[in-house]
Amino acid sequence: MKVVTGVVGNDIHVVANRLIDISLQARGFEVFNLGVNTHLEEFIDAAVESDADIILISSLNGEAEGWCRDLQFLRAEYALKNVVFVIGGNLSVGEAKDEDIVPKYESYGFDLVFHQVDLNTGLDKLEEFLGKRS
Amino acid sequence: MKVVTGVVGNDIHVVANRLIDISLQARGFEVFNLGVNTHLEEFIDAAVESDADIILISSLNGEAEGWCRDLQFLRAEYALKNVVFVIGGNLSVGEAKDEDIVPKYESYGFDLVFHQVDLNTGLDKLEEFLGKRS
Amino acid sequence: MSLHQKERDIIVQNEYVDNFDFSEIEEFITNASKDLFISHKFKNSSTTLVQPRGGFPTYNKQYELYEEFEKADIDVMPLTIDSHTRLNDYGSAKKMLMLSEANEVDMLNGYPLVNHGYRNTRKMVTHFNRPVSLRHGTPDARLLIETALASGIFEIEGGPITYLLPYSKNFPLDKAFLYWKYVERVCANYSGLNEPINRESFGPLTATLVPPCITIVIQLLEMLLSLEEGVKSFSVSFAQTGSVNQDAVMANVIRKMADFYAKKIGVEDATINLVYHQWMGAFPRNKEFSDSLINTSSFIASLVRADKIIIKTRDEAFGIPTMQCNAQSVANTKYTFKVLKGLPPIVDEEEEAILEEEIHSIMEAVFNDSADTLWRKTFNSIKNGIIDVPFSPHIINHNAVVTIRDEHSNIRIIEKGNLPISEKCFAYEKSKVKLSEDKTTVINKIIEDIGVMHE
Amino acid sequence: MSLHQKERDIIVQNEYVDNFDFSEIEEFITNASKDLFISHKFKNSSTTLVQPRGGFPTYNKQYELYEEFEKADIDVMPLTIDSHTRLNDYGSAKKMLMLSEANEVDMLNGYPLVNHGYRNTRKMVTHFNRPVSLRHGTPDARLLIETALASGIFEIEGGPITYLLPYSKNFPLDKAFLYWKYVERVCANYSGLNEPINRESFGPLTATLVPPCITIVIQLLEMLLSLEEGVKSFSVSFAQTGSVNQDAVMANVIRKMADFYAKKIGVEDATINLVYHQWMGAFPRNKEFSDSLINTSSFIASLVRADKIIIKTRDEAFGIPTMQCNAQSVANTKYTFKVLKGLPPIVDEEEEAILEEEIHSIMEAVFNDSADTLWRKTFNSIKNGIIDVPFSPHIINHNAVVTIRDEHSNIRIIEKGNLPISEKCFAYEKSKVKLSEDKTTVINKIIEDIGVMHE
Ligand code: B12
Ligand code: B12
Repeated sequence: MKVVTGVVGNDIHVVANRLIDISLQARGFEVFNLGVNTHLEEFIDAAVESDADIILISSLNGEAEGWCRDLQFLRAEYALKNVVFVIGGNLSVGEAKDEDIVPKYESYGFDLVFHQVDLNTGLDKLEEFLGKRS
Repeated sequence: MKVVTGVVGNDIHVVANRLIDISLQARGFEVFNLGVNTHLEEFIDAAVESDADIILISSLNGEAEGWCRDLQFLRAEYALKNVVFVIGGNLSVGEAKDEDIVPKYESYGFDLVFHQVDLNTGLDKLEEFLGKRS
Repeated sequence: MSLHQKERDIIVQNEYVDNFDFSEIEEFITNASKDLFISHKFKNSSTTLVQPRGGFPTYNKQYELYEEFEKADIDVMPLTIDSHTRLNDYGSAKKMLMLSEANEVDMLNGYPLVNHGYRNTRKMVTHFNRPVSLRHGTPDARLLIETALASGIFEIEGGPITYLLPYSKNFPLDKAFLYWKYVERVCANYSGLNEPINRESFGPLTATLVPPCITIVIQLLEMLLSLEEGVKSFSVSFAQTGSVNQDAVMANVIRKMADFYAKKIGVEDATINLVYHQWMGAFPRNKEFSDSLINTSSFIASLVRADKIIIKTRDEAFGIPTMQCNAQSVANTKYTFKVLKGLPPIVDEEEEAILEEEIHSIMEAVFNDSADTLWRKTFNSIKNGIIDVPFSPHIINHNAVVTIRDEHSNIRIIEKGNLPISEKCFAYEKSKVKLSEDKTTVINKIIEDIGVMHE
Repeated sequence: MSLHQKERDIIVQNEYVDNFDFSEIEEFITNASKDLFISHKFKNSSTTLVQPRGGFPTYNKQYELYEEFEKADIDVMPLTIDSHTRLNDYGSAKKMLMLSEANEVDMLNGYPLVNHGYRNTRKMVTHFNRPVSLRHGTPDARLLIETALASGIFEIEGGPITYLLPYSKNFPLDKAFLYWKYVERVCANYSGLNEPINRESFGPLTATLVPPCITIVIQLLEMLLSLEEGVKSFSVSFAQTGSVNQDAVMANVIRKMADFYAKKIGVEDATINLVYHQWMGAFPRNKEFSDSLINTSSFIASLVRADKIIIKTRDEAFGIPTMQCNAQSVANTKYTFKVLKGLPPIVDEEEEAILEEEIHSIMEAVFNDSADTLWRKTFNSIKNGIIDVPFSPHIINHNAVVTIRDEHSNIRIIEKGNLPISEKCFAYEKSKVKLSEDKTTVINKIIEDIGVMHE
């Protein structure tokens, strides 16, 4: 399966991104890593171009909420019905609770939302989700 | 004015006691310092013998409550009507609030109760109290 | 009109900026209270100054933050800039500022200084009358710094390398050098009017397994580039490494080297300060433990006799800290400094000698580059990996140096890439770690080392 | 029947004690789990062991406390005894225990071990299966220690000097020596059955401005008195002085001296451990600051490479800490030890030389006393002020030594009373402080020094 990954917006926290790249590969995914400072449109472009199954977005610096509001429109525009949208990292400015964050991002159009969730736990859940779908 | 002072019960915390001795003398009191590990009866005996005006008790290690319950009986027995009874230091085992501690010790027969009050503040209040009485 | 003046005229004109009145600004700086100058405070204080991080989107919230800090008797106020402004995206910053003002939710991770403008910001800065330090991470900070200085902010953090390699993916490095040259010059010019403007380099870089020699070389180069332009007060810095001894070694060596290289380019009248950053890497998710970690950092700052410490909070792993939490961190650190007495000097001659040799080798390679100016030599050295920062997201970075921690948590170089360090030094570094040939073991060790402060 | 056996029979019989079954106790100790022995744990661990303080009146509350400690992965469980038991006032202890059980209010500041008895207490100790350390402060601890050892408590703190001079006003010192001689012998006897019983001296003394030479001399003498009776595992200890350097100096010197004097009396097969007490003097009344202070102490314990640390809590200034607060302190300290790496060795040759000379002078004076046994020599030395503990409440103490802090918070001797230290050493001590002739200035300085950790 093909995954497009990267860190959204003007966020340059790269450490998790490097680990995600390694971990996805170790789990057998084909990875297109756009790195940090990647705008939402670039994720969509790369997914279309590479015919990806999954878009896995990281956000650490608190910006995600600002950017991801536009996801619904983009998703509609590009008709990316079968692409799984995943986001994880630190999904708010300041401290926030899961109960508030998860529904919010689901309403933006994400299938899986991992706020402050450990990488391996998140990727296990992703594989579980993919398993159920197929 | 004559003050009998000391640390009540099996309590051996002497540091405050040394400072109290110095401070009372500096304020012009005549001091009979019984030191640490002084039982309630010894305070009373010393006050009777020296014809003291004030009994100033310290307690630091949390024992005071156990000892001072008997004060009322002793006070009645020896007819020490005019002696001012003062207690200060750390007046409970574990952390406790002023609102709970002060009325309790007043009911045991103390005129002035200083739970976790700085020495100088306490002695200022004592002098104020003595001023008002005379 | 000088080239500098022309450049200035272009910079300060864009749709997000009010008119700059430069003669009024000069007058303001000339007459500004000495208390606004950290260079003045460094001169007149013997303890380690305490500075937190902190920037909120709206003016009012920033003001409240400063009120909290004032109560905690802070030494240096921070002004942290949001990440849109850092990438000169004033449009997004404006949009998020408006959302923040409308909804009372913070939609920015810092204070968008350019959008607020210097006239407003100066009111706040002069009201509190303490030194303010500008923290950003901007490769092209020309407009930001003009706005900051006009606001009464007389310490400017950053530099062409330290604010680029950790903070950007694509921004052209050569442009960054030129833009920072502009910044140095503006700071140098204003330094003649009153107390000197202090420049500070950002030693933590990516805060992730950067070896001491690379950190110090970059500190020295940014210092030299700044002194060259006439800056008279400069702070070199580094972050807690994870090994107390390595911190002490770094502090001793960076002081010696700063002195040596400043003299080498003929500058003898500049003041060089040492700034220590509390742990800058990944924090534990237990707030009690974060408190312990922070206190441990403060202790080390005292041990190495830093002139200033930049502190973290117990909220670090979670998000931008609340004001109260941040002010509490200031108070705790000040308490620790107050009670920590009788600090022994720490000297490790062997480690210091190795580190000095590594630094001299790299510096020599930079100076030997054939380009004509120091900034071009430095540019070339970064491009060909003579300087190489682990975990930099920037495309120009060589990414060939690999480091891991030895059993005492010292950061050691196990792959030297193009670093021009001697065989002797490299052998020393490698001798400290039990090397495994197996790549996954090394990767797992690196992952573990990133989480070294986790519970 | 040996004299020892006769003494034992008398001790274990009083109205507050159940029947002792000594052959059952021997069997229990012989077969006891190694995990109950701290001497075993010392041998098999390389980090600083963490031990809090803690004693509650009732069995159930003590049990709950241990459960909390277990969750925090404590290394050594404490059993702190109440102050009535400490003065052998089992009657008052019993009364207060009953009140505590009836009202769910703690009417005792510790666990009245004698009243609970060894049969009950052993159940708890063996259930948790970690080393337990007995903390008391009792001059006549014979019954208490018999009860403790029978309960599975295999570390006994205290000694004839350290548990008398700070803890008592009138108790006869010569009796204390004899009662402790009994304790040493019981510990030595049981040490042959399984792992050795560990004895520990209480270095903090009054925790108030005690100069290093006096602390160390007393540590050495209690160690020698214990080794003389056949104890094979002994811990010397001291508390944070307020100066990091003085702590490091003390640690280095006490290690060297313990070795030297053990050899001097011909003992080469005993293990000597070093225990460090977090700040034992007056605490700040701000709990955040107390956390900082505690963490600072942990850092120093690591720096001086202590084998064990005894910790405080953020509630110290207020009263006996809650269990949760105490367990949190354990967890924080363990975290700090975990992340604190790369500790540099600290050596101050001049300070160490002066301190060693002072110690040798006092020890020599003790050994030169004309009495026949070491305990009588020591007794005489205390009586005539060759050993003199500032702020001791005990009537026998000479109270002529006066100390204050120098500008780095080192404790310095400014009046030496009868301390037999050389003119050279005394001149060194005095040279560190600007002496004032005026008595009230000195008193004010002492009051300030007592509150040195206050906010
Ligand atoms: C190191 C660091 C930096 C370095 C980054 C170097 C680099 N280029 O990478 C430097 C110093 C340069 C830096 C800069 C800034 N930083 Co920073 N930084 C950190 C820090 C201390 C550690 C981050 C890290 O590397 N962690 C290690 C990695 C392995 O862990 P991780 O990133 O948390 O990722 C884990 C999980 O989140 C998860 N995960 C991540 N993505 C995904 C995706 C999926 C699908 C799943 C399942 C899981 C997952 O997996 C990872 C492994 O478990 C954090 C605080 C912290 N966490 O302790 C702040 C932090 C992330 N930074 C922050 C901020 C705000 C900034 C700045 C804007 C400056 C500022 N205002 O303080 C600038 C950013 C500029 C920009 N343009 O973005 C904030 C974000 C605040 C918020 N969200 O509210 C934090 C939380 C600090 C704070 N409390 O204020 N930073
Ligand atoms: C030093 C010390 C010791 C030393 C004492 C040496 C000595 N002989 O003096 C040693 C180590 C030996 C010791 C032993 C013990 N201690 Co102790 N000790 C302390 C400590 C750390 C400082 C006390 C001190 O000297 N302070 C400096 C002086 C100047 O301040 P102060 O005593 O607080 O007095 C001030 C005020 O209270 C006031 N004041 C005092 N009396 C009066 C009277 C009046 C009228 C007024 C107005 C004011 C006033 O004036 C002083 C100056 O401002 C305190 C904790 C703390 N406060 O930080 C615990 C503390 C007092 N100890 C405590 C205990 C329980 C003990 C022990 C029972 C052991 C144990 N279970 O832990 C034994 C006591 C044995 C016994 N028989 O009493 C507890 C008491 C608990 C409680 N009340 O709930 C405390 C609070 C620690 C704790 N949190 O557990 N201790």
